[in-house]
Amino acid sequence: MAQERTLPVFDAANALLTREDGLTVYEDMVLGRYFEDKCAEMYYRGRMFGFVHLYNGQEAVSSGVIKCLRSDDYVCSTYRDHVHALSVGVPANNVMAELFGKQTGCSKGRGGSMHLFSSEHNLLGGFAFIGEGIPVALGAAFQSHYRRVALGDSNADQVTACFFGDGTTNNGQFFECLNMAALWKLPIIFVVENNKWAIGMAHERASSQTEIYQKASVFGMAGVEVDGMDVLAVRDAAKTAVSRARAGEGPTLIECLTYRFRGHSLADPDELRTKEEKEEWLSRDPLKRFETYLLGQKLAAADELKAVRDKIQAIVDEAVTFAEQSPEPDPSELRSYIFAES
Amino acid sequence: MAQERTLPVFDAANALLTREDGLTVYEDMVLGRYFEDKCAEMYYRGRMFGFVHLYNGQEAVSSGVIKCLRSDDYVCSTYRDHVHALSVGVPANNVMAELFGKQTGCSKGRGGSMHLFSSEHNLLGGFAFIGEGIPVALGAAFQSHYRRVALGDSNADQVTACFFGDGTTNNGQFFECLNMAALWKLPIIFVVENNKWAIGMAHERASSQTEIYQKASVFGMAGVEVDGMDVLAVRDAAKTAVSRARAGEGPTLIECLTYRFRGHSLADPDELRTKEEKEEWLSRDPLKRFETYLLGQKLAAADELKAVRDKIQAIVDEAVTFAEQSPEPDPSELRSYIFAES
Amino acid sequence: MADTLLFNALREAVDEEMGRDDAVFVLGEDVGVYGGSYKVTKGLYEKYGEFRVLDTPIAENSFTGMAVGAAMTGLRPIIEGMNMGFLLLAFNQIANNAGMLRYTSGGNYKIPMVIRGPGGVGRQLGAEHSQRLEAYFQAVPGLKIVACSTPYNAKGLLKSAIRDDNPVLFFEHVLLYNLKENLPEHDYLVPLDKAEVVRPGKDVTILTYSRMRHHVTQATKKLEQKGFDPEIIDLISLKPLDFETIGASIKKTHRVIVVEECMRTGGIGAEIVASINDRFFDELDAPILRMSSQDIPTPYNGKLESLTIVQPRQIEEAVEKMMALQI
Amino acid sequence: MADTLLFNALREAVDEEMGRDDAVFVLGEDVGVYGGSYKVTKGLYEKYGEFRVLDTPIAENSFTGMAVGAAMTGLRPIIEGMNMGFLLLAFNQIANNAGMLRYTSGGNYKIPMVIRGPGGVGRQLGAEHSQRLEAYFQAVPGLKIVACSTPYNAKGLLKSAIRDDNPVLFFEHVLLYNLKENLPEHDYLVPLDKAEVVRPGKDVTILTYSRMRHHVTQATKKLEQKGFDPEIIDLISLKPLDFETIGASIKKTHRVIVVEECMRTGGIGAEIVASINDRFFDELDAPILRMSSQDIPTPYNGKLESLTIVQPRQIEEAVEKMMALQI
Ligand SMILES: Cc1ncc(C[n+]2csc(CCOP(=O)(O)OP(=O)(O)O)c2C)c(N)n1
Ligand SMILES: Cc1ncc(C[n+]2csc(CCOP(=O)(O)OP(=O)(O)O)c2C)c(N)n1
Ligand SMILES: [Mg+2]
Ligand SMILES: [Mg+2]
Repeated sequence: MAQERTLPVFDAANALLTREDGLTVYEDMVLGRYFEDKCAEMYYRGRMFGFVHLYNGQEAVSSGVIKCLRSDDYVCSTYRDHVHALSVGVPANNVMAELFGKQTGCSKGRGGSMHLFSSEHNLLGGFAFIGEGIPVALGAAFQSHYRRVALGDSNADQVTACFFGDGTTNNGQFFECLNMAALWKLPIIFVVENNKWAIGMAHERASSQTEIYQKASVFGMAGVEVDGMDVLAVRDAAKTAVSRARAGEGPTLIECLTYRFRGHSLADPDELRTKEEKEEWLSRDPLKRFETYLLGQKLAAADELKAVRDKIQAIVDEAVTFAEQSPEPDPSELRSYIFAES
Repeated sequence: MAQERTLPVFDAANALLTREDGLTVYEDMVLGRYFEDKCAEMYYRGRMFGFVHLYNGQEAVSSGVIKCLRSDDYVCSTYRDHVHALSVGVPANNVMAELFGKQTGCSKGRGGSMHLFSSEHNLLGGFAFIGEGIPVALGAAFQSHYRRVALGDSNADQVTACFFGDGTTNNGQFFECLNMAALWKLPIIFVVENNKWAIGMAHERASSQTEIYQKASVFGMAGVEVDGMDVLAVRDAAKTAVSRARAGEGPTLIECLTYRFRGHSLADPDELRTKEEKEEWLSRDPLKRFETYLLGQKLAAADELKAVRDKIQAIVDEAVTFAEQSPEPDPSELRSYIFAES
Repeated sequence: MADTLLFNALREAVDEEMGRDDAVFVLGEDVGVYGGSYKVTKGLYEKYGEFRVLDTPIAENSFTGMAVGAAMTGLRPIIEGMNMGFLLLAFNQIANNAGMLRYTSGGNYKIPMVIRGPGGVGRQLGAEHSQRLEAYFQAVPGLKIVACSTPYNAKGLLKSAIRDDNPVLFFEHVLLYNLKENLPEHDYLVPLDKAEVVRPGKDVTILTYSRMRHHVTQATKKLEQKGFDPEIIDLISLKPLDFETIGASIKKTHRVIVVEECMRTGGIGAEIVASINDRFFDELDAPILRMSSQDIPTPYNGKLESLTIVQPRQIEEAVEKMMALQI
Repeated sequence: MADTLLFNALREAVDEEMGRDDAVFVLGEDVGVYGGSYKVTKGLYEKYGEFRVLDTPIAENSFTGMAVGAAMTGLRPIIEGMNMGFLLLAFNQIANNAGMLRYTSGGNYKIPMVIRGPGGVGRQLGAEHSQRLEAYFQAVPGLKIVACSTPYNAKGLLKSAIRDDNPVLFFEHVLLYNLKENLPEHDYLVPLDKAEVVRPGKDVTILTYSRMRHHVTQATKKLEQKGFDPEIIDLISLKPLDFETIGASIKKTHRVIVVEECMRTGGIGAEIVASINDRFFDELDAPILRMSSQDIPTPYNGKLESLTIVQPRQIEEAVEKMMALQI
């Protein structure tokens, strides 16, 4: 196990979190966690197939960033996309139905776990190939910029948040897009979820310089590192980045130091990460930490939080029922959606 | 015209150039210059075809780097490859014959201007697509490292020099390879010939941060900038980089600030670069500068230098004769060289 | 009215469509200030500004993906591949995202984009600059693939491609930019999915596209003098193929020659022959003759280069031979 | 002797060749410490060390180009594509440099390298992880393309590919890794360019490869009971095709069915049909039947997914129908 990086400390006193926002964020994090736990259960029960990558442990990143976006902002994800989809507002029903391959799924059962889409929620997609979502996200940001600058639409101030992992930052598309984003001052936030591993490849064995946020500097871009297990720290960094982007001041790279509590995918034996390392990170569970914060700050009472958890559990259970009862795609529609009809 | 970067000043007193080395370098630079001038003439006379990219103005880079390599080191080039091939020792006859498409060409007339190869001289090739030579060069460097480290061959200390332009540094392969080179400490030197333009694209319109040598820093790699119009400065930086690589201490990125005295290729109308800019750079002609140095240091007398120029002129003229008199490839050998016979 | 050069016909198409719809924009290397390597975007940067005619860094995969993202969110990008071969670097974005994303998203997004530029074997440009990517891309689902061949169809097809709501790979040929033709003054479109009957005839159906159309018409001049009457069809749409036009012709001539510039293995011709076999086998009086480029990276040497591609003389002989066989 | 699983047969091939020649090395994502996503390199990192079993960053284009450079300078790299689809990102290096560089260099360099990994449609892996890249790469000159289908041929072919002095694209199938077979104890090679006659027969020639071989043999069990006698040929070499074996069979059966997992348009089947048309048209008593996957990005839903690929039942019916036609 490599020497852990010192996590930057965020002073929670700076958070200025309202009770309402606190509960929104909490609910979102619980939803992410419970949804994924349910997926694991369903996968092992043979209800869902293919490669399924869970997000447990990283909830502070999705909730911290996406819950400070506007509903007309854009979000772009990877194969580890369930929780981003939920944070963005895709109903749990439709995400679960997608994982069950049903017609009611957000991708009509055609996409599956690694390909969640919702144009209604400006979810640009889950992208199954490493790095390929980054240029697509850049395109959404370019589009906002184009409307604002080339077409003079002052309402076009949407921001795009693009999520990806540490391993992805060794891929050329990452650098190509940092350059273009900075060059044209596009309204985009690159959110690196540095969970220390790319499947079985430890970050320090793959990157000659492991501090990813620093890479922004050589593109003249703002880069920050945050404790990715602290939703308030993530949220604070995201807010700064969002206002910068919204104001037309350009992109930001946010490196969130985080950890996944499960294997790479549900098919991964997860034999390489040490018990020590796992325990160390488990002890920083972002959900527990945020719970403690809410209670400590008296932003919510224990029974209120329990009520949230119960509500979410019901939503997740209902999602399974919904998914199970939903129809399969009609075989006669096998060829739908290949081309758009003009 | 963008603000010119301040050229780093190299103190020629540090050069410690012997008379012999001085003459070798001078001869190489003259060869590069005269050869290219002859190519322009031949192209306009319809003796060579396709895209032909000349190197005039950048000679200090090729001669400065390659003339301090060993004959068993490797060199990798781009479509602007004639002069690298000459510096590496491919006879002018065979380079010119290649440009004439003859069987005696270094690529047997199959490659042409953008595809010069010579396994005998460890010239890994001219590569016509942007960036694609960088990974190939990395592979040659990996090979040396592999023989030394994995196979324990202590003689395997060859260094690879990889040349490419400023525009190429916005391509993903550049970054991917910097990372791998630094990660594995490969014996490679990345030589960026920053001539300020990528065809009609000014460097500052393509790169959000124009100081290319700085990009090395975020890979934990040494990066230096040098006056690419001063062969002694280039040579000095190259020597340091070569010894570092040879000693197993890893790669270096050298950014040479230089300029091409002609259009991008012989088909380029070259209408975008200002007269002012061209004149400023023409006044720094690396060949004239080095001539002045040699004379000033009394390393060579004027008539000696003239003798070199005459000799080279004869070599270049002879190359044309050789190329013209050489046979075309035999049509019956159209299908040779597709596959190697084991 | 003066004749229009093919590259200008393309420029007019882009200009007219940009004027008509401000979601249309161009991106690529040197499309702006430089005006495009083959002048297809000349003057448009000055007219539409730096964002609607966007000079990109040399990062094909990423700017192609960027175009996909822009198309998903409502713009209508036109990518210029300075040479189509360079888009090998963008294969992933073209195949996975331009081609497949609409399906994979269950119809959530459409991707109206055009990827255009010069392909084909030029004059001694060497192997890497002489590629025929239509062969490499033809198996990718979700893409439309079109090849233009005259100023008239170039303009009308490009306008249709820009208006289409799907990704269209639009192939020009590096040696055809200076063809001239008198174009209509009025706005016109040419449908993307219709083959063009270049010359009606009854003896043999010659299926071809892009520059080879001109090799075929050249050969036909000689053949006419000898009394042959071939039907020449320019496929225009390489994917999907227009089997209505192709079938009607085969039912008339019962003989087929395919002339393509692709390499033989896995070329467009392979699919044509296989499809005709699927659909019109019983109509054939002779095996289809497939005339393709050789399976060789294009050599620089001019003589070798010309040996790799089909020459008019060979087409002439092939028709004569096929007709002799049958009489 | 115990049966060997296909992935272990591949591992043995790699291990034996690494032991035989220290220029052979493996590179790719998670091939080392992790042992490979499908365990093909399990234990080799421990045995040969970090440079001979090299874990790479996720940079397909660059590590493929790196392998080309290493091959040019005397090593013999084996690239593992964790999933062959990921090599779309390396298309440029595979096509321009692995495929064409030897020719373009006029024979200066040879490029002995193997690019191997799982392709094909698995179980609900979604469109991007269900690709059949053999179709996309078949038109690239200078590449050899091979598909294995049993533990025996997997091992023997991989060893031959490693020893070959040319770039070989070596396709495994994601659903065949657990096939079992009793392998010879001695060292053996299987030639890269020879098709395998899986079952001799006289009624109809079925040309297939990779996983579809097993769909065909499954269908054949039923067909045998009904008294049919098909000849099954596993192509093994997808480029070049082994026309000797194919031709001999056609001259016997005069009927051909192609069963492939590629999408129809531009698939391997297209080239097979076109080539048979070129060479053996007069031997055919019926049009060749081309059975391919549908031209659709592979849907996640299991039922839709299975509708996109050819099922044994369809092969059975096709043979019956073809035989009925002819009697
Ligand atoms: C182009 C491509 N190459 C390889 C893969 C296989 N792959 C899937 S996830 C993964 C690791 C990614 O690690 P990271 O970026 O750190 O994200 P994480 O999974 O840790 O969230 C790899 C190599 C892929 N999907 N696409
Ligand atoms: C992949 C690819 N994209 C685009 C091109 C076209 N092209 C050739 S040279 C060039 C500019 C390169 O500029 P730079 O790297 O600065 O090198 P220079 O020509 O100035 O030496 C471009 C865009 C190419 N050859 N390959
Ligand atoms: Mg990770
Ligand atoms: Mg330049």
